[in-house]
Amino acid sequence: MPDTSSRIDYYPTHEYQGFHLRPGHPYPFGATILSGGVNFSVFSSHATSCTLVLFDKGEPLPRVEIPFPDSFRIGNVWCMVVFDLDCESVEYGYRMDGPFEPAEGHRFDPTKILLDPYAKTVSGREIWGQDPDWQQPFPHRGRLVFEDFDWEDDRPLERPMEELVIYEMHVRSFTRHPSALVKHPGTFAGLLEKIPYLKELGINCIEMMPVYEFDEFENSRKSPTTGETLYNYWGYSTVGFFSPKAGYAATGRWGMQVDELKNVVKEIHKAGIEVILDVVFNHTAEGNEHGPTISFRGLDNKTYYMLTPEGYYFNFSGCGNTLNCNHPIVRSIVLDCLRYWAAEFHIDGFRFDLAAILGRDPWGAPLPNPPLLESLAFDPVLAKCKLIAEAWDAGGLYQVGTFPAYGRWAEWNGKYRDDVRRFVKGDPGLAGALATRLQGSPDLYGWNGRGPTASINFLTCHDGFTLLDLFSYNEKHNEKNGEENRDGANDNHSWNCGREGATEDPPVQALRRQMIKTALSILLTSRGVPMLWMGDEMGRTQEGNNNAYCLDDPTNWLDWNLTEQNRDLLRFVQLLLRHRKAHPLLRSKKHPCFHRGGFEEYPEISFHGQAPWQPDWSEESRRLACLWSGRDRQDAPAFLYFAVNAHWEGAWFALPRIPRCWHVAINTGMPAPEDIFAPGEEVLLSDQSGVFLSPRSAMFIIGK
Amino acid sequence: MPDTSSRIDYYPTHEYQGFHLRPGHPYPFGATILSGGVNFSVFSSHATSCTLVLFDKGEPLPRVEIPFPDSFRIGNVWCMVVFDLDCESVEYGYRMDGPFEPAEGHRFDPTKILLDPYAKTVSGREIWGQDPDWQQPFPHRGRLVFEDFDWEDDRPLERPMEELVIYEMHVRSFTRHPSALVKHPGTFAGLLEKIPYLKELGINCIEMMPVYEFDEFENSRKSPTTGETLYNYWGYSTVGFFSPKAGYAATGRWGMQVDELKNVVKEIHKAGIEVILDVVFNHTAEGNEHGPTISFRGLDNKTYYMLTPEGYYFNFSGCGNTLNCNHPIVRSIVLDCLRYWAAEFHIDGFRFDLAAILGRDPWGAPLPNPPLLESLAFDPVLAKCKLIAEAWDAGGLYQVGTFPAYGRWAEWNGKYRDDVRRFVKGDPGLAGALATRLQGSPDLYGWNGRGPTASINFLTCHDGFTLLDLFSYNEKHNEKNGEENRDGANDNHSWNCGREGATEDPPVQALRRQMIKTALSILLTSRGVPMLWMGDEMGRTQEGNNNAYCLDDPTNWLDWNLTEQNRDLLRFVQLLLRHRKAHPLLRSKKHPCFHRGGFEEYPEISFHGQAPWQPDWSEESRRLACLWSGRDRQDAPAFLYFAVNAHWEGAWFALPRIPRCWHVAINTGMPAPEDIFAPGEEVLLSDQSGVFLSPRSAMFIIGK
Amino acid sequence: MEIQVQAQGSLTVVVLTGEIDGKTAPEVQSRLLPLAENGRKLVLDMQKVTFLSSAGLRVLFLLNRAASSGSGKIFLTGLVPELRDTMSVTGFLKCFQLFDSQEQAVEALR
Amino acid sequence: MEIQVQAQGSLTVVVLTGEIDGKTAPEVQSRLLPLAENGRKLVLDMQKVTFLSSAGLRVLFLLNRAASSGSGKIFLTGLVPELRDTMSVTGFLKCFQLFDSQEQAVEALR
Repeated sequence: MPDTSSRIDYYPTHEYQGFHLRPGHPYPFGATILSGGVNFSVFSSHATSCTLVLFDKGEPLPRVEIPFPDSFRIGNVWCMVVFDLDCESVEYGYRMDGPFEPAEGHRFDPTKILLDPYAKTVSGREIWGQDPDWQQPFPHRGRLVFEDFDWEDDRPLERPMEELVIYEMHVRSFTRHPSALVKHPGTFAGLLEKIPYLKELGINCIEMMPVYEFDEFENSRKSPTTGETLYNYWGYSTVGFFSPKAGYAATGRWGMQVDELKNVVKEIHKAGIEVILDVVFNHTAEGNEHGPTISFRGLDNKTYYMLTPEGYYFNFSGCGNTLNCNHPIVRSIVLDCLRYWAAEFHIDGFRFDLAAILGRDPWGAPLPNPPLLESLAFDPVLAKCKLIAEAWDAGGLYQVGTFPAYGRWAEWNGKYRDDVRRFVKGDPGLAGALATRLQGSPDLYGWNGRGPTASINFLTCHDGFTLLDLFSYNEKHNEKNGEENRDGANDNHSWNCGREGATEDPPVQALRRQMIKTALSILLTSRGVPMLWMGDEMGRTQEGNNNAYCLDDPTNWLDWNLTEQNRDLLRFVQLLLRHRKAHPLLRSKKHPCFHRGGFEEYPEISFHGQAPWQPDWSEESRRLACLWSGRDRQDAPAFLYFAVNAHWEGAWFALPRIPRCWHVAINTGMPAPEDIFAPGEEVLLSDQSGVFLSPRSAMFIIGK
Repeated sequence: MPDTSSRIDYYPTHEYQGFHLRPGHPYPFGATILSGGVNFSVFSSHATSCTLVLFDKGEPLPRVEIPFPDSFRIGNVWCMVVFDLDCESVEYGYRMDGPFEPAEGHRFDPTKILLDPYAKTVSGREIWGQDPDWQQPFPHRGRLVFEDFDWEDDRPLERPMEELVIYEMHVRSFTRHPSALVKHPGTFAGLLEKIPYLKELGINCIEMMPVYEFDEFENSRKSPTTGETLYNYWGYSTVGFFSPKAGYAATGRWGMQVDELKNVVKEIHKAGIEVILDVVFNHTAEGNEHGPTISFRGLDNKTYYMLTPEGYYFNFSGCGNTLNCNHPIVRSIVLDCLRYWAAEFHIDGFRFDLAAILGRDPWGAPLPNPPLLESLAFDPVLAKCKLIAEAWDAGGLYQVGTFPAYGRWAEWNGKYRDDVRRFVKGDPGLAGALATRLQGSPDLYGWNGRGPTASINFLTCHDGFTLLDLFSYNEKHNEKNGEENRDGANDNHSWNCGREGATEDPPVQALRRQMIKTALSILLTSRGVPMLWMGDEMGRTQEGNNNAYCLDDPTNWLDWNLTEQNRDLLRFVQLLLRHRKAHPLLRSKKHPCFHRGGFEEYPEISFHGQAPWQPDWSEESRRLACLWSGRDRQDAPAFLYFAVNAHWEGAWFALPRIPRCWHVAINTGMPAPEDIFAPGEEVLLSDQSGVFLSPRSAMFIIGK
Repeated sequence: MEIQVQAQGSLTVVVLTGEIDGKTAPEVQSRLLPLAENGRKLVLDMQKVTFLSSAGLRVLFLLNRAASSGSGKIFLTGLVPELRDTMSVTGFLKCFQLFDSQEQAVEALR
Repeated sequence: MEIQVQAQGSLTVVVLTGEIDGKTAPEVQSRLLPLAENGRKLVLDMQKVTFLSSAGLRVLFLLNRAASSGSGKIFLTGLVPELRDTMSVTGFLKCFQLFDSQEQAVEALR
C-alpha cells in the first residue's frame, strides 16, 4: 500500500512565538483540520491586516495572537496553517484592522475579536439559558470539528416533494416540558426519543426551527408583567451559520453538538423521515449600529450588509440589519453554508425565512433574476434538496406565487392559510377560493408550470395562533411578551367559537374540536404539500399568544399530557394522515383536470354543491364538495368525495353517482371514534343517495 | 504534539473487487488526495448513473471500473474515496449513463470514458507533436497531483495595474527556435532560461497564450501547399481547464508539469515579472455535434453548452460550440478554476479570450448584469488578480468601452490599436483620435469612471500582423494555413512602405524600422497599460501571415538571431521602456486634466501643433504634439513633450516655453544610436525654440 | 491516563484509567492500535475512565474499525452512565458490544 | 530498490539503487526518515538511481525538511544528468547541497 499520508505540504516553513506555521490554502474558507495542522482561511474586502487569535478552551485571555504574514495573503484571503494544535481544546477568532468610517460603510475595530463566519462549532452558549459572563470580550468563539461521522449508508432521503407531510417543530419546545419524559429535555438527544411518536403520527418530514448557533440572550430582558426572563427563544437571529446550536445538544458542553445532530438526522432518516432546516439568511444577530460586533460587522461591514447611502443599516428584515444577499461574496457564503449542511449533515431541505430578501439587490430593489436563488436552484450538491421560501419580507415585498422558482423553489402558501381559515370560520364568498386551494392553488402555480408541489399548504405555523387557539380566540393575547400586546399579527382570521379563551363549557369545547378536525381534513385532502405545526395534532394551546418568540415556558413547550387528554384528536390526525397516504390522487404533482383524467368519463376533479354537479359559487355559499376520480394504489378506480359545510346550519348533500358504493371515511360532525375510520375500514353508507353534514363539518367519502 | 493525522474518516467502509471505498465528500470537486485515499467527486444534472474508471498509467484497458453505489451520491454529485491507490500511476475517467436525446439537449454515451473537467493533470499528449494513437478509446486521461509545492515567500506580485508593461507570448514559440539555445526548447523550462532577457527588456508582466491542456492534434491536417502538418498550435481550444499543458513541460513525460510551471512562475516572480494567463472559457475542444466527446458533452451536454431550441450548438465562439457561461454550474466551474490558478499557481491575472461571451445568457442574449463577470470581480481569492477582457466575440457582440467592469475589468482596447495604426500609417482625420488614445481613451473609460487602467493599449498581438509585418505588407499572406488565404482579418490598417514583403532595399528597410519606432513611441507614452507582442522588440516577421494559429514552424517561432541582427531596435525598446518607467506622469491611473494639474500654471496635458498651443485638429492634420506637465519621480517638476509627425514630409515644431531646458530623449527620425538616449542621458537641445521632425517620426523631449 | 494491558487466554484486557481527551488520545491510540490490528479480541475496561472527549470517542471508534477490518473485535466494559449516555447520544455506542464488567466480558467471550 | 546504509564517522552514507517512484518511495521514506530526523548529516549517493518520479522527488524533499527542522542536513552525490535536470526544472534542486561523488562529499564534510 503506497503511503500517501506523509505529505510535505504539511511541513512548517515559518515560526511565530513557538508556533509552527506555513502559508495556507485560501479555500475551503474557515478552519480545516489537516494532517498535522489546521488551515485557517478568512477574507475581507476592506481590512488592512488580520491576526489569528487562539485561546485555550474557556480561558479569558488568548494563548497567542499570530499576525498573518503578508506573504500568507492571496487576494483578500488570509490563510495560514498552524501546526500542532490540540484540535479539541483550541478556540479561535480574528482581529481585523481597517478603517472605521461608518459613512463609507466601514466599521473595523481591532479591539474586537471576531467569530469566523465559517466556524463549524461555536462555544460560549453551550448550556441553554446559563447566564453569560457579560464582561467576556470574546463571547462567541470558533471551534474545530472532526468531519468524520460514520453515516453508514445514510444519505438524504430524496422523497418526492408531493409525498411530503411536513411537521414544523422547535427543537427545545418539543421535549422541554417535564411531561416529555426524556433523558435530555429540550435537546437533539431528546428528539431522538420521540422518533417513534413522529413515525406513528405519520408525518415524513420535520422542519426544525432555527438550529444554527444563536444567542438566546440577545435582547434578553425581564418581562414587566411576569418577571420571567424573556429570551431570543425561537432563534431567528443567527450567530454562526455553519454551527449547530450548542445549547440544543445534550453534549454541547463537551462540544459534541455536531455528532449529536448528525446522529439525530441519521436516526430520523432510519424512520423514513426527512429533516428540513429553517434557515435565516435575511439578517444576523448583530442588529443595527447599536448592536454588538460579533463577526460580519467587524470583518467587512460594507460587503455583508445592505447600507443606506449614509452608511446606516437597511432593515428589510425588521430585525435591525439586512444581509446583502446578492453581493457575490454573500451569495457564495450562503451557497457554501447550504452545501455544507446538505453534504455533511445530510439535511434534506431548507426553509428560507423571509426569503424575499434573498431576491433583493444590494440597494434593496427586487432583482428580476436573482443570482443567489438561481445558484441554489441549480447547484449540484443541493440538487435534491427541498428549497422552500417564505416568499415575503418585512420590507413589504410579497412574492407568494411569483417567487423566482427556477423549477425548484416551493413557497409557504400564505394565501392557502388565509383562504382556508376564512372559509372554515364561515366567511362568505370563499367557495371559489376553497376550490382553488384544494387543487393545489393553480391560480398561483398553474400559469407558470410550477404545479402543486410549489405550494406548502398550512393552516398554522410557529408564527401565529396554534390550531386550537385559532378557534379559541378572536384576539391575540401577547401580554407575556412584554410589549403590551402590540407585537404579533392582528389579522388572524380566527374565531373563538363563542367564548374568548379556555373554557369548561362542553359545547364550545366540542365545537372547537370539530373545527380543528374540519380544518385539518381540508389541509390533508388538498393537493400540494401539507405542513402541520407541532402540537396541533394534540390540541396544543399558547393561551392566545400568537407571537411567542421570547417565552421559555409552557407557552412554547409541548405538553405531552395532551396526547392523553386529547387522545381522540391525535387518533384523528394519525388516521387522517393514513388516508392521505392511501390516496395518490390527493398527492399528484400536477393540478387536476376538469375535463378528463378520472376514471372512465369522470373528470379528475369535479365540484358539487348540495346537488351533485351543481356547486354553489355564490357569495353566500359556505358549502362545497369535490369529487376526485382516477386511479388509486394498485391501479384501482378511485372516487373520493370530500364535502365541507362551513355553514352554521347542517345540510343534505346529494351524492354524485359512481359505479361503486360510497363508504364513509371521515365525518368531523360525529364524535370520536365515529369521526374517522381507518383506511380499509371505511363504513358503507346506508343511503347511497346522499349525506347530511352537520354544521361546520367535513366528510370524506370514498367509493369502493 | 497531539496527533491529528489518524482520522477515522479515512477508514474504508465498503469494498468492490478488492478496492476499499467509503462515501466521499462532494466538494472540492475533482480528485483530491487525502491521507490514505483519493476523494473522487463529479457531478451531472441529467446523468442517471456514474462509474469511476481507473487505469494504470498508459494501459489501454482499465484496471477496474467502480460503479458509484447509490448511497455515495449527494444531490447530483457522485463522490467516493478509493483507498490505497498509487497516486502517481493512476489515471482516471468516468462513464456516465443517461438519455441520448439531442433534441432535448442530452448526448449521454456510456461507451465513452470521460475526462474529469476538474482533472489537475491530463495525460495523453505528454510529448508535443508525438502522433497519438487514434484508436485509443480514452485519449485524455485525468491524473492526480500533489499540491505541496514549496512557494517559500512567493505570492502574486500585485503590481498596480498602471505600472504594468505586458509582454504577450506563446510558450512554445518563445524558445522553440534552435537559436534560443535552451536545453528544453519550447517548454516552460526553456522560458526559465530566458528570464534574464525579459528582465533586461524591461517588461514586468508576461501574458502566456493558452497553457491549459489542449490537443495540438485537434483538426490536425497536412497543408495542401507545403505538406507540413498543421496543428491546433496556439491552443485556443481547451481540453482541461485545471491542467497545464503537459506538452509544454520538459518534465511532461513524467507528469511533473504542475511543479515545472509553478517553478517557472516562482522564478519569474523573483525577477519582478507577473504572469497573466490567456484563458479560453468561451468554448471547448469538443466542437459541434461532429466533434469528439471528451468531457462536458458526455457529462452534461445541456448544462455546459448553449444550445438552440432544436438541440444544436450555438456558435458565438466561431469554434463550433459555446460554453454556457451564465449557467450557475458553469459559472461555478469557471470560478473554481480561476481560484485554483490564483491560489495554487500564484497566477497574477487572466486575459479572457472572447470575453463578451461570458456576459451572454444561456440563450445567447447579452445580460445587463452578468453574474459570472460580477462574481469574478468580487471574488476574495481573485481580488488582486488582473482581469482583462477581450471584449468582443465571434457572434458580433462588441463591448470595448462598455464591458461590464465592476471597477475591476480591463479590456484589450481594439480602438487604440486601430486608431494608432491608422494615424501612424498616415491616414487623415485622426489627430483627435490620437490625442484621445494618448490620454488613456477617456472616450471609452472616462464617463464610467474606469480610468486609463481599463485600457490595455496595444498595436499588435498574436492575432494579426507582427509590428514589422504591419509595415511590410499591405495584404495578409496566409496561404500556409491551407485555407487559400481566406482566413485571418482583412482590415489590418497596414502599409508595406512601398514594397510588399521582405526586401533588401535599404531605404524601405530603414523606413520600416523608423515606422516601428514611431509606433512604439506612441504606445509607450500613452496612458493605460501597454502590451507588446513577443518579438516585436527585435523585428520579428511572420512573412505576412496574420493568423498563424496552426503553424509549428519558424513562422511562429521566435528567431533569437534577431536580437543580434536588430540589436539597435532591441536597444531602442529597452530604453523606451526605461523612459516610461522614469516618468510616473505617463502612468497615472487617471485621465489627464486639461485645465490644471501640471507644474504651476501648466495643465497636466496640453496639445500642440507645429505652433505651440495650437494643435491642428483639421481633417488633413497628420501631426500632433502633446505636453505633459506635473511632478515626476523625486517630486521634481516634469515637462514631457511628445510630438509625432505622421506626414510624409518633415516639419518644424516650435516648442512651448517652459521654465526648464529641453533635452532630446527620443527622435525616431535619427538612425541608431541617436534615435534614443537613456534616461538621464538626454541631450540638450541646441535650439530651444523648436525641433524638426523628419517624415513619419516621433520625438520625445523632456524639460530639465 | 494510565493503560494496563494483560493477556487473558485468547483475550487482551486493557484497563484504562483517567480522562481520554485530545491530549491523551494519541497515547491510547499508539498503545492499543497495534493490539487492535493483530486480530485479537480486545476488552477495554472503562470503569475508571472519567471523561471521554470527542477525540476520545474517535480513538475508540478507530480501534473498533481497525479491529473489525481484521478478525478482531473490541468490547467495552464498565462504562459509567455519563459516558454511556454521551456515546449513545452521539451514535457511537451502537458500534460496540458492551458488558457490565470485565468479569462478565471475560466469561462471555471465553 | 536497494538501500544500503553505512555510518562513516559523523556522516551516514546511503547508497540508493534503482527507481524511486510512487511504489518505492514509501520504503525509502520509512527507512531514511528516522535517520534524517535524528540530526545527523546524511549523504545520499544517487549514482545508481535511474529514475526519480514526482513522489520520489517529494521523498527527498521530505527528508531534507525533516533533517533541517533539526540539526541535520542532506547531501546528494552523483546525480545523473537526467535527474539533475528534472530536479532543476521543477525547482527541487536548489534545496540540496550537491557533490559530484560520495568521496567528495565525505571529504568535504569530514
